Formats: sequence, C-alpha cells, structure tokens
Amino acid sequence: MYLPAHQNLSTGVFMASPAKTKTGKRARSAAAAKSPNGASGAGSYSKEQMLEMFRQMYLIRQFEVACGENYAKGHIRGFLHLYIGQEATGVGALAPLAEQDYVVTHYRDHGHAIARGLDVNRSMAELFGRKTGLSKGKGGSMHLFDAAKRFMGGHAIVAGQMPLALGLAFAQKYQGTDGVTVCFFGDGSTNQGIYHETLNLAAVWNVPMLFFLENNGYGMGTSVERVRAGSPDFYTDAEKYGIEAVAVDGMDVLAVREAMEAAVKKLRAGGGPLFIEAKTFRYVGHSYADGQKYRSNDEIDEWRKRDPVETYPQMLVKHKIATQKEIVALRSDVDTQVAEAVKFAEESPQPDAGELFDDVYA
Amino acid sequence: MYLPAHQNLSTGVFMASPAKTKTGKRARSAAAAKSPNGASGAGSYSKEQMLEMFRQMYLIRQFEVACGENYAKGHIRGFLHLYIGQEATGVGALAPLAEQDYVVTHYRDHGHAIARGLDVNRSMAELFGRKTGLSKGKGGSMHLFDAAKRFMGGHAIVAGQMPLALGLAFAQKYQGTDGVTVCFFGDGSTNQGIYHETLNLAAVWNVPMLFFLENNGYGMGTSVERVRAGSPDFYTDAEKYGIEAVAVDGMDVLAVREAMEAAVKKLRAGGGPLFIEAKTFRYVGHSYADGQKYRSNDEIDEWRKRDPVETYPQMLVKHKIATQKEIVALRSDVDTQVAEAVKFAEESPQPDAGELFDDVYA
Amino acid sequence: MTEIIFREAIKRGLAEALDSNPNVFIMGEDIGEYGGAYAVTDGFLAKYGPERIIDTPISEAAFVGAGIGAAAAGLRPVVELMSMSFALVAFDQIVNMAANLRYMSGGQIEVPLLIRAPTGAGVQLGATHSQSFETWMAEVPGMRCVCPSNPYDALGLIRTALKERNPVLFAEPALLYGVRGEVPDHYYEIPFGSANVQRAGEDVTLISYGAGMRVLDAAASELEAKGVSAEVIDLRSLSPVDYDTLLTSIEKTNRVLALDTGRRRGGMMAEIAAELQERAVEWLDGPVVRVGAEDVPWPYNRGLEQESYPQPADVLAALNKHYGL
Amino acid sequence: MTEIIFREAIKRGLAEALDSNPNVFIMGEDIGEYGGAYAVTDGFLAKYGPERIIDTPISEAAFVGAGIGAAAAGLRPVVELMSMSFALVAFDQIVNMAANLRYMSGGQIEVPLLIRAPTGAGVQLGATHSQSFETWMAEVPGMRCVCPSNPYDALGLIRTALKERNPVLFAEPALLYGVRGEVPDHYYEIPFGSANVQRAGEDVTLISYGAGMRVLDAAASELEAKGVSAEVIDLRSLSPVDYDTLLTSIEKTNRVLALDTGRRRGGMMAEIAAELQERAVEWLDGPVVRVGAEDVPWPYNRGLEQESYPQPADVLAALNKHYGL
Ligand SMILES: Cc1ncc(C[n+]2csc(CCOP(=O)(O)OP(=O)(O)O)c2C)c(N)n1
Ligand SMILES: Cc1ncc(C[n+]2csc(CCOP(=O)(O)OP(=O)(O)O)c2C)c(N)n1
Ligand SMILES: [Mg+2]
Ligand SMILES: [Mg+2]
Repeated sequence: MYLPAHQNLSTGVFMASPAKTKTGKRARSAAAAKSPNGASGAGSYSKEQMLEMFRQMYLIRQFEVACGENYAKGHIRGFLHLYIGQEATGVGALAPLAEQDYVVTHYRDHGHAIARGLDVNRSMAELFGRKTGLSKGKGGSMHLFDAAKRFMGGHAIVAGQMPLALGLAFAQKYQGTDGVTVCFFGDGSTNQGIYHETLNLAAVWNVPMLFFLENNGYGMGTSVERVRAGSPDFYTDAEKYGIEAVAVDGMDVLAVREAMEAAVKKLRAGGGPLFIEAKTFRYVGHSYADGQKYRSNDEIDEWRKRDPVETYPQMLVKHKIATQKEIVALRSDVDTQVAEAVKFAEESPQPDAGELFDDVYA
Repeated sequence: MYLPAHQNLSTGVFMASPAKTKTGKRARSAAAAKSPNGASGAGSYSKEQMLEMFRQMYLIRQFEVACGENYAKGHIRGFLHLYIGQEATGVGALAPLAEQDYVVTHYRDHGHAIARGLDVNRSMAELFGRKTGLSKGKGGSMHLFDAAKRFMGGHAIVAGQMPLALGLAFAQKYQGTDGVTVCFFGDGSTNQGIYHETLNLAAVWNVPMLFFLENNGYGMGTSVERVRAGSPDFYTDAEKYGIEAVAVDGMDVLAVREAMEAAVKKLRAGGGPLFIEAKTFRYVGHSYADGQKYRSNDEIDEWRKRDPVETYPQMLVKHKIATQKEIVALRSDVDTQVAEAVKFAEESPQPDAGELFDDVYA
Repeated sequence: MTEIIFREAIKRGLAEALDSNPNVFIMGEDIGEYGGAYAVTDGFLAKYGPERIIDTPISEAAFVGAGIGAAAAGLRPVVELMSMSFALVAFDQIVNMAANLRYMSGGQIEVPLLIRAPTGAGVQLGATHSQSFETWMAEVPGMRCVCPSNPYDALGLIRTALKERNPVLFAEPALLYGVRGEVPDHYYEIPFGSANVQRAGEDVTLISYGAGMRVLDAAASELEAKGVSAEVIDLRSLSPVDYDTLLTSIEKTNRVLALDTGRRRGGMMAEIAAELQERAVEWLDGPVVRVGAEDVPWPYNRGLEQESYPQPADVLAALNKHYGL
Repeated sequence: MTEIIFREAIKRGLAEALDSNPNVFIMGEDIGEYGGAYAVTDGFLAKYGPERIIDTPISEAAFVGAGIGAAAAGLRPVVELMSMSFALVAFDQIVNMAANLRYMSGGQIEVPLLIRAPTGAGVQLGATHSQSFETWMAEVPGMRCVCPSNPYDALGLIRTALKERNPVLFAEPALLYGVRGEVPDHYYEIPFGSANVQRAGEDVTLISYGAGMRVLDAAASELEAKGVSAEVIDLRSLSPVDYDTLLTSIEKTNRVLALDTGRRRGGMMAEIAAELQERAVEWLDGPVVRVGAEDVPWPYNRGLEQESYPQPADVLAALNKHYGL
C-alpha cells in the first residue's frame, strides 16, 4: 500500500514539514548552493497569503466537483482527469511564480490552471467545448492553454510535455531573462524514456527548469512499485544526473510552497535545473470512468485524513490565523464563483462551424 | 581527455584486472549474490583457450583492416564502422557463451559476429553485398545476422536493439531455459530514452539479460563528458535500477572474460539482469569517413600502447604460454583466412534481381 | 449464432489463443489489475495469471520492442497499446525493427507479433488522441494491418492475426467497442487480404473500413431510398488490400467512392484511389471519389469534431457532385 | 550567378539567418566539433560559438521537443536530424506536439521550428537508413514540408523556411548534397506552395520532387529523343502542394505521371494522384500514372537497391503502357 510520506501534518503553522533533502553531486552556483529550505519564508506569509492558499485549494476542489457533475450530465466529454486530493501540491507549487515564468503540465491540468490564475469561467467553458473557452473549445480538459499567462498546456501524451518545458527554459536562459519554467508530471510518466532524455539535457544545458513530480502513487491503475525498479524515491532519479532534488509532503501546502520558494530563488540566480518530488494522492479515479479496483478503500481513507482542503482551514482557525466565519464566507464566495463558471460555460455559444479551419497554420 | 580505466595491463596472467565492483540495492537471488569476480576462472584457461582468444582478436583486427581496404576500393559500400581497438572486449565478452544464448548488438558488429563464431567468409560476403552473405546481401555491414548461431543482429538505430534483447531474454525466462541474452551497446546509446525504459523493464521482469556497454568514450564525434550529466561511470545507471553492475578494463581480454564468466553463471542460475561496462577505445574513426577532428593524436597514442592485439601475444610469450613461433604461425593462418574470405566474397555471385521481393513476408 | 459485442469478440479470440497456445501472452498498460482501458482483457489476469497477462510501465517503445524480441524467440506476444496515438512513441520499434527484421536478415528472423490498438476519432478526445495511424503502418512493407468493423470480422480476423507469421497491427475503432453483431457458434477464420462485400449493389461501389462502414451503411440506405443501388465493401485488411474484390465491383458499377474516417489527405484511401484509377481506368465513368475527415487536427468540441468527421451526407454530396447520383 | 553545391546552398541560408537573427540557433548530433554528418554546418561552431551551434546527445525526442519549446518561447531553432530515419524516435514530438500545439491552444502557441534531415535511398544504407518519412510528415496538418532538388531551390526554400511561422520539415535528399547548380548573387526567396516547371513541354506532365527530379530529367531527355515533349514539374513543396501549377500543366498535356523515389505504395504521389484524377478528370486521357520504389524494405546490395529504385526506364515503360508514348 502506498502511504503518505508524513503521517502527521506539519506542526508549526509556518514551518514546512521536514523535507527529505539531498544535494546532487553536480557543482551548483553559489546562489544555488543553499539548502532548499534555507531561504524559507517561514513565518513570513501574511494572513492574506494564507487565506489565498485556502481559497485556491477550495476553488480547485469545487471546480473539480462541478466538472464531475457536468461530466455525468454529458456537458463535458472526452477524458476527464480530476485533481481532487492534489490541491495542496499545485497551489503550493505555483504560489511563488512570477509573470515571466512558464508553467507546463500534463492532462491532469485543471488544478495547475486555477492555481496559475487562469480565468475560471473560460477554463470551465473550455471543458464545455465553448467558443469562450481558453482554447476556443478546441483543446478540452486535457489541453488547457493560456499563453498570456505563460501557461503552456495541458498535454495528453504521457511525458510528452517535458521537452517542451526544457525548450522554454532553454529560451529563458538564451534570452538572458531570470524566468523559470516549471514542468509538472506524474509518477507514471517517469517510465517514458523521454523523461530521462530531458533530465540529462536539462542538466547538460544547465537551464532554469524545475521538474515538479506529483507522485500520487499510481499511473492510472498501476501502483508505482509494480512498474518501477530501484528506489521508490523519484528524486533520486534527478540526483543521478547531478540535479539537486528534494522530496516534500504534497498534502502540506506550506511545505510545498517553502520548497518552491527556495527552488525558484536558486533558479532565478542562475542555478538549474532542480527537481521537487511531492508525495500526494488523488482521492478519485484516474479518469471519470475508473472504478478503482486496483486499490483499497482503506488506502484512500488513510489519505483522506490528511485532505488539505479539510485540514488546512482547521489549522488556520486553530492557530487563529482566520476565523471560522471567514472560512465559511470564503467557501461561500468560491461556491458562487464555481456556480457562475458553470453558468458562464452553459450559456456560452458553441464555436462556429467555420472555426474548424482556423488555427491550423499561421 | 578520455583516458584508459587502468593504465597497466593486468599483472597476473590469469588474473582479471581489478574490476570496480558495485552491488545494486535490489535483492538478488542467492545464486546471484556472489561477487562478480568470485566465481572467477582464474588460472583455469587452457593454453588452447588462451591462444584462441588471441586468434579471435587478431582475426577481428585483420578482418577489419581488410574491410577498410575493400571499402576504399568501393567493394564495400554504405556505412562501415570498424571494431579496431575494441577486440579484447568482444572476444572476452563472448567466450563464455553457449549455444542457447542470444547475442544482440549495434551497427559496429563485425567483432561480435566473429567472436560469436559466425562464418568469416559469409560475413565478408555480406559486406560485399553478395548472395552468399549472411543476410543474402540485404543487410550489409550494419545488419549482420545468423539466427542459427542466435546472433540476432546488427542494428543501426542507436539503442533500438535493446528492447529486442529484452524480449529475447524474456522469452528465455518464459520458456524456462537457462539461456541468457547479451546485448551490446555503446556509450552514446545511453542518451536514448529507450535505454532507460529497457533497464527498468529488465529489472522489473528480472530477466536473464546482460547489458554489455562498450564505452569507447565517444558517440561518433562527441565525447561522453560533453553529453552526459552526472557520473562518468555508466554502470551506476544500472545500479539505479537495482541492477548489479561492474566496470572492467575493456582492453584486457582476460578481465572481460572473467567478469563475463561470473555474470553468465549468475544469469543461468536465475539471477538477472546484470550490467557490465567495459572501458575501451576505437583507434579508428567512427565510420570510414571520419577525420577525427574532435580528438587528439595523443589520446589515440595513449590507448595504442595498450592495444590488446599487440600486448596480449607479448604477454603470452613472456609468460611462456606460447612461443613466438606459435604466434607467428597463428597470425599467418589468420592472414590466409582473411585473404580467403575476401576472395570468397569477391567471387561470390550477386543476388538475382528477383530476390528483391523475397523475405518481405512469410 | 450468438449476438455479442465487438469488445467481446476480440476478447474471445484472445482467450482462445491463450487457452490453446502457451506461447501466447499479452502485455500492455493497465490490462491486468485495471482490466484494460476498453475492458477487452477484463478478467484475464485472474484466469491466466501475471506471467501471461502483464501490466507494463508506460514504456511503449520498450515493451513493443520486447514483444518483437519475444516473437523472434518463438513466442507469440500480443501487445496492447492504450491508444493508436501512443504508437508514435514506439514508432521506431514498429517501423524500423518489427517490419524490417525479416528482410534485413535475409529471411532469418520472424516476428509474429500482434499489436492491438484502439483507433479513430468521434469521442471528443482531441488532437492527440483521435488519430488513425493504422494508415501509416499499413504502408510499411513487412507489416500486416487489419481493422474490423463488426464483431464477426473482429473474431475472424483476430484468429488469423494470432496465427500470422508477420507483425500485425490490429486496429480497433474506438467507436465500435460496444457495437453488437451475430457471431456463428462454429469456428471460422477470416484470411487477411479479403475484403467483404457488406451489401451488394449495382450502381456505385462504396469502399471503407472500420468505423467508416457505419457511415457507408447509412449512406447506402439513403441512396436506396433515392433508387440508387450501392455496393458497399469493407476492406477489413489494409495490408494487403484485396484489389480483386474492389475491381470486380467497379467493373460492374463503373462508379466508386472511398471513405476515410481519418483525414482524407494522405489517408488510406489516397493509395486505394490512386491504385483504382489506374487499374480500373477502363471501367470508371468518373473519378475515384474520396471522402474523409477535414485537413485539420481533431478538435475537442462535439460540433467541430462532427463537422470534420465524414457524414453520410458528405458521401451523398460527393456522389452527386461527381456522378450526378 | 555563382555555381555552388547543394550542401553549400543550405549552409549559406543557415549562415544568413545566424548572422541576421540572434534568435536563430542550431542543434543536432555532431553538428559542431565533428562538423556535421553531411558537413552542412562545417565551420559554424568556430564562427557562431557553442551557445548557438549546439552538439546534442543522441536524444532526438528530447532535443526536437526542446526545439518546439524554444520556438514557442519566441526563438527560431533549427534542429538537424542526422537521418530522416531518426525522425521516428522523435515522431511523437513532431506529430503530436509541434503540429498540434497551435490548434489545441486555439491559436495561442506558435512553433516556428525548422527540422532539417537528409532523406532517401540510393547510397546503400539498407532498410533502416534509406527511408523517406517526409511523406508522412507532409500529411500532418499544422506541419509544412519542403524538399529542394537543386542548390537554387535549396537556398530559396531555406530562406523561406527560416521565416515561416509554422513547424517545417526541410528534407534534404542525401543523394544530392554534392550536386552543383547556379545561384543568383542577388537575394531571393522561394515561397512555400509553389511548384517549379523545370522543363516546359506539351505532351505529358511529369511530376516529382527531390532526388526524383534527376530521374525525370533523364526520362524527359529520352522522351525528347523519341519526339515526345515532356513538361517536368518539381513539387518543391510537399505541404502545401501547388495544385494550380499541376492542373494548368495537365490541362495542356492531358497526360500525367507522378514519381516517388521512396516507395510507390503510400508514397507522396498516392495523394497527388488521388487528387489529380479527381480534379483533372475532364482533361486526362488516361490514368495518373505512378512510378516509385518497389514495395519492399531497402536492401543493401547495390544491384537490388537500384532494382527497387525507380529508373528513367521505368518512367518510359509506364508512359508507354498507359499512354502509348
Ligand atoms: C505515451 C502514453 N501512454 C499512455 C497514455 C495513457 N495514460 C494517460 S494518463 C496515464 C497514467 C499516467 O500516470 P501519472 O504520470 O502518474 O499521472 P497521474 O495520472 O497519476 O496524474 C496513462 C497510462 C498516454 N496518455 N500516453
Ligand atoms: C537514433 C539514432 N540517432 C543517431 C544515429 C547516428 N549514429 C550512428 S552511430 C552514432 C554514435 C553512437 O555511439 P555509441 O553508442 O557510443 O557507439 P560507438 O559508435 O561508439 O560504438 C550515431 C549518433 C543513429 N544511428 N540512430
Ligand atoms: Mg500518478
Ligand atoms: Mg561510443
């Protein structure tokens, strides 16, 4: 059974949970040589920031629940991969990014899209296949894009997005910017050879790319240990290439954010690439059709206890960072926002037939 | 500069040079748990065996020299990749194999073909593209095959041969035989993702596959260090997958053979997969056209000092395993054999035009 | 006769082979514990065990390649790709290895490998998951390629595929997995290279394969209502193609239309049309009319996808334009 | 006018772009220190430095993909594949990523990536190294694909390719690298989608591209000796295809032959023939005649390879058979 990396929540409010940190053999620039948690913003998040993280996690959760409902109703079609359970990971990972940074991800992309600040209405409209959708209804759930926000997809071939991210990071270095590229991928995608090719090239080129592995223990119905030889820790893969790597508790939004803040700082200072492995879990099936025959309810329940969408606001209240009333109000705002997004999507027009032929060539 | 792993020849006649041995983390079967050199046949090679190794190395060398001459004359066409310099590796690696074992290799395949005992006349005829060639003239230099000898090619897409070998080893296990599959590949091929996919699957399936890396320091004109991040030792790649791995001096035929004997024994006993990295060198260009602008003569000269085709017979004489006269006689036999192979190839008929359409389908 | 669904027909063929030939094994992603993305192998793991029903990592290139090796060693591997689109990450292995080994070795190496993959558009999976790459594999000498359109053919063809001595791509139209059809209770096979005249007719020959047969069937019914008798032919086998059956029909009808449900440009019917216009030049009263999906990537939106997907109305319009039917 | 060789023409175009546009860089295997497998980039490393002339590991999938990413970020990468055959290990990146990104993103992402690769048979490299996969990439919507047959076109087309906003496959016939030809001293470009009437004629239209143009030229000379005037057209651009030029010619000649130096079955000319027989149905006095390599993998032996490779005599025989010329 695949178990949480840390059975208990982080104890200190602002403290990251104890991340397992390893330093690669490859020489790093001075700026990058600090320990990933050294530059931590412990204690430095404002109340607004703390609440914003909750708002995003809850928004993702409710967005996904709404997606499920609308998939069942047939308003959303194709494949639908929900991010439920992984919210702390995406929110913590994307919080430290700035405008010039690129985000690349796979088909389980709604959470990243929302955490990156993509328009929720247009995201939902894309899932409904509408003209107002981010990709004008041409992409669908697996292919969310927002170039203005440097959100470069949403990619449906497992691990196929990794070299895209490599190239974006290459360009950032070539152009002399201090931008970074974050590439999300799942544990299953590490079985594609291109994962290794990309790690190697990123290291050889020393580009500002952040490999962000969301290890939810399963690639579709296949648990990690059934298809992976060697260490169950993926961050060791990166170390093999001399890439500094760290594992964090992906159910702990603060731990993830801390690790990311430190990583982004290093990357901006010219260090790179880096690798973060977040140990997380999806509570739902791989896609909407999945009956989850391949794992036990016990396992899911175990992880449910650490559901960040439940435990994080409890912690906020307990530590008097927010009141229960504030939490309730925020939830209610988000519920309204999601309902409005569904309404927006429902009421949006279908694309015109002629749009079929647009966007094939410049 | 890429330097030999061991600057000196092995001192003891039958002793393998000190191989760098590492044991992977993955649990091995009892039979496989012995150290790779533990089962060594030190002191156990007969005079015939010792001479046979020389005969094969010299035969490969002279065969390759003849290939070069005949390429210059236009009798051999397409790409021609010579094995000159790597003879000790191929001969040492293949000596311990039995009939039921499979051999798979890449385009630099003449040495492996000869060491596996393929007919020299038919090998040369294949290079000449003749009807009498191993593959009836259809394969050429890069695609030597002899299914009867379980020599499964000769493959020209870098690393493309690795899963073929995996499948053969899978079949050997599935069929319950004690056969093993040896897969040769170069340092450059480790940059293909399929190398990692194959390592992982071989480990997950625990098949009797021997990954035999001939690390000659260059993939075409690109030195290892320019394209490889992380450890310069490739055998550590295998350890990452829990595959037991060892590095040997590829210029020392005895060292290679020792390592192979031990490995094959383990594989037959059900252990598997294993990985051997032989540090070797090609004295000539990547292919016949290569001007070798990318490396210095000094580097080549350094390695020349350890040329097994020169030093090994000297050692045989010095240790009184053979007389100079025997060496000379053997050389002369081989020279004749190669001259005859060229004659055989030259005099062999071209394939009939109609053969174009044979062998496409069963 | 028993009515079964398409998915069941393939499953039955696989089970027969697993039962009768110990050299048969299946590997692919999530075919075991998960039960298969399209449930074709559901229940197999329990019945045949993990040695023969092998869940693989997401390493298509390596396990397709391993299938080639296992086949070369005398086994009869069945490799399932979860989608035809994923063939591309294994394309070098399929095209450069599986298809070429026999030839490059002068006939010494045989690769009786069966690759199965769901194919085609129509279920809103978007650009990367809706493609029909069987059209490329069908062009590669050394490969065989078939694609059934109904349960009867699916069972008959997979039986043959499981005895074939060459590498086979068995394309399964994703749209058809749930389709019902009659299957005889006695044993039968369908040889490769034999097209099926699904509906006899006099006035025009309509050719397609796989999911295209439903489009042609609907079109033929509409034509019938207009008094036009269409002969509808299912290629079934994309390599080799049964030109005899096609030419015999055209000799009779003097008119022909070929339909791809994949893209028209460069589709399977490009080769068929090019060949037929040459071979049937004396019989044809007009061009070989081609209909197929539009020359754009597959969009997600249902309306756009259907706009690209060839419809019975497109068939009728093309026949009207070129033959005045 | 200056006479240069084919390889030099490509090199000149690349150098111009490197000189004028700092966003241009080149990556590939052994293009720097080694000087390029076919010496196209020889001397570039010394001139432009290792930041812009990048020797890569043998990781085609990753560096083609990185080219896609760099292009999406606003650079103009040139990726050299050492052989067209190696495109297959990067095929998923080319087909599923480069070609689809603009569409899937609703027009947001642009991939101005130029992929160059030597293509074709004729130099005895055997089955895996002699293929012409430009025919597949030319079929993919979202991709552009061109293939020059002489130094003039090579320079004119690569200049355009280096300004193109869509991903381009630039196929370089390996047989032609050493071929000489005149190139004007003034600046010019050749737009994509424009075929070239290489030789004007009245009696029959001969179509090919790349290395096929030498075959057609020889055939046309032999036809001339027989009193038959052939119009010889070089497609130059495989995607898009300049049908106007082809149709204008056929309207005049009423006869057409299309030649592939890759395999005839499923070759580039399958689509061209299928399209022409439909569009030119009123003008044609016979079928669109196709000639191409035999339906077998490429053999190593010279005699067999030439037996498979289409020869001028095959062109003449086909014209004789179908048009009595
Ligand atoms: C090359 C390829 N093979 C198979 C698939 C089908 N597939 C889609 S998602 C998936 C599992 C991926 O798992 P992981 O990378 O762990 O991501 P997660 O779904 O857990 O977020 C599979 C097998 C695919 N899309 N691409
Ligand atoms: C996929 C692929 N990319 C590139 C090539 C061209 N190529 C042939 S051999 C070679 C170098 C391989 O080096 P290595 O694996 O070290 O073997 P060595 O030649 O040194 O024996 C290259 C780049 C190829 N054949 N296949
Ligand atoms: Mg996962
Ligand atoms: Mg090498």
